[in-house]
Amino acid sequence: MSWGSAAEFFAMGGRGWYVWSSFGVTALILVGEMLALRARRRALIRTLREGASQSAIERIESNES
Amino acid sequence: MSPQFDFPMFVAQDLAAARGERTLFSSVSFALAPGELLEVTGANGSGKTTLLRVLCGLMQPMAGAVHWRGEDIRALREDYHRDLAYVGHLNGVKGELTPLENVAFARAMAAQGDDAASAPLALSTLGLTTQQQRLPSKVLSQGQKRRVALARALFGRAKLWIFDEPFAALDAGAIALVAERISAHVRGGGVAVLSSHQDVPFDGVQRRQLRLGAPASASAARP
Amino acid sequence: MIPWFAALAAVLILIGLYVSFFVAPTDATQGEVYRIIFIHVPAAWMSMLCFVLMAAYSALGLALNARLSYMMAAALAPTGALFTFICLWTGSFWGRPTWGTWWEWDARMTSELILLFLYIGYLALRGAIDDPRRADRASALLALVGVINVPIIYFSVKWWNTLHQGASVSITRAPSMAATMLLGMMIMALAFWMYTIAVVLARVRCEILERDAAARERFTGAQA
Amino acid sequence: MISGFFQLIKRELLLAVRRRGDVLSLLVFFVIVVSLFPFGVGPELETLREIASGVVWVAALLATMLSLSRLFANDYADGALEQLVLLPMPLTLMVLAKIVAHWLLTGLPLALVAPLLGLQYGLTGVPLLVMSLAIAAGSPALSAIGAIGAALTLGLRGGGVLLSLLVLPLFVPILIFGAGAVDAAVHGAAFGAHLLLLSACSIAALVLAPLASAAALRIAIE
Repeated sequence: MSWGSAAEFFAMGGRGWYVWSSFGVTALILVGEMLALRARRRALIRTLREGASQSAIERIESNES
Repeated sequence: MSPQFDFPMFVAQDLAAARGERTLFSSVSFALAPGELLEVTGANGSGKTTLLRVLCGLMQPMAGAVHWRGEDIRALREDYHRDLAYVGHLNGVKGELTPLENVAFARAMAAQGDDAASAPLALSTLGLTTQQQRLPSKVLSQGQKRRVALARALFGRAKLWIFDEPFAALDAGAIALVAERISAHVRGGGVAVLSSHQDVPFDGVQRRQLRLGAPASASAARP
Repeated sequence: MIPWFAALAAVLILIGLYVSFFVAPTDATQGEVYRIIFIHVPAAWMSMLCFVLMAAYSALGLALNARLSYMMAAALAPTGALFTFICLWTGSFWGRPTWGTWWEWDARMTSELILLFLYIGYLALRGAIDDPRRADRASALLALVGVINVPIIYFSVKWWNTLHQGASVSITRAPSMAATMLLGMMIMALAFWMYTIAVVLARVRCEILERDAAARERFTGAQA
Repeated sequence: MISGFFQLIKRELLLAVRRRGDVLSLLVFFVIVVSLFPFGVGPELETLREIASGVVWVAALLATMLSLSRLFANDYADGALEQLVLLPMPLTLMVLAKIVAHWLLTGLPLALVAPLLGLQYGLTGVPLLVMSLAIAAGSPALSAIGAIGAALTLGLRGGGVLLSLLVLPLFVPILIFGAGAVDAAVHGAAFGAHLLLLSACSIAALVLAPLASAAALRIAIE
């Protein structure tokens, strides 16, 4: 299946808008979920660092790798 | 089955419970033979109510087990309930029903259907006039509702009584009455566990204390 | 371990996209727009799989009273809900050019919608309970009740659908399944699966940290 | 054991008699909701006859839903629920008794009132009977599945909305078969299968739901 040109690829037989918005939304949701999780983890580490002694942080980061 | 007197009827083995993430008590143990009464004391929030709810199976302990006549209450379940009478903080009295109906219903459900007639007797001994016994319970005072709740338990045939602050909201007369009923029950070979803040005398009864809230593990000291 | 799954998911998604756009032929009737199927169907599979896994971990949790399996069930729920949403979104976007309607009351799509409600119910129940122990066990029970009802709902909707509209072409019974199309969907499904594992494990780790922090806060609070 | 089952149902009915307003308000809600639709859809009997089964059934669903919180909430508040759990009878049996009592106070009255509303929608004769039969056959399942939701959301903030969120998706099969039965009757088609399916759902629900509901109660009163 070869596409004539890049424009044709994006036009997607005139239905490009539907195809790309579907793929776009999916990508948005998947990446969004990953980022939200990472942010949540970073915030947790910060609260832990303030509340707890330094040793607890090393313990968490050590079992990270 | 005649109760053998030396055989410990009611045993708790290193019970532990928590509220949310906070441990309330841990390794609480005691063994009660027939004719013994255990008083659970401790400051507010030390877990007295939680312990009593664990003892009657309303709540799962985090660790440890409770045995009635040598068997874990989780296995016994309905059989255990047949021998148990529990009065908690909440009276369990339906406001729309009259005291008579409340006690009669409880009596019928506890498979002691025969003495539904004794409901008026139970209520009157606890100081509720016949006229009061016919009013919808919601019009009664807190103390009177407490008596209705106690009337349900004090005159049944249950061998094990677990009361959570039975004397709360009761006047001096009622307290003496209830204390007397409990002492008679224990003297008659029953077992009782109760928590209370007032130091109420139980004549002729071997009383044991369990202090909760002490940082180290609490164990039942013989008086 | 999580980075491994995340990397694997990324690689598989790339391969899947390549297959779906460059290997799969143009469809005779629907032209190019049918390519949405390469995310619509895997998302539907994943939404089902997550719910079943959630119920399995819930059953495990209730049986063994194991905190970790409750957490796994809790971690699966948001991802499953998102996949259901993706499936619904892509389904309606595919329906618009092909059938002219944004929402087609087709048996599969309707039961997917109800599955979304079940997910939302699960998340709402878990959110409404503060005590972690009760939250775990109550939501586990709901997941079990839900998983028993999903097949019943699916068959009753299918029965209702054929009753009112006759056997209309079902949206996911796409045109003749060329081998490459099936391959594309399989790869994407695998990719989504790897992605789910990575996200779920990461969320469980967060959950552990959170409960750890809450306990420590109370502990340090008590000491200060 | 069985006498306890009927004792509990007797008490529930006695309570309901003392609180007469509950059943009445349920029926009034049902009638009002069904009577609202013509204002939205227009009074032509043709269209009303078409949507009658769906409207009546959705209204019955919502009415049952609203009365579900009454199942355990009062007992939970005044401590009667604890006593219920500590009875020498299996909790599952007691929950079944509560569900049957709840059905007698919601499902049955709705089934009796429904034909009157059918008249309002231009239905006559057999469809009315089928409507009442369908609601009578399907509503036990509503009460049973609803009991699980009520037990799960006991004592939670936002209980009402949360309860509907949990329970309505599970009501969908009952709604489909129930409305299907009445719809078939309206169009003169065979409605026997629908009624059988409905009663099958109800029987299954009455057997399985008390188990889940009892477990949920044990979790809730902790």
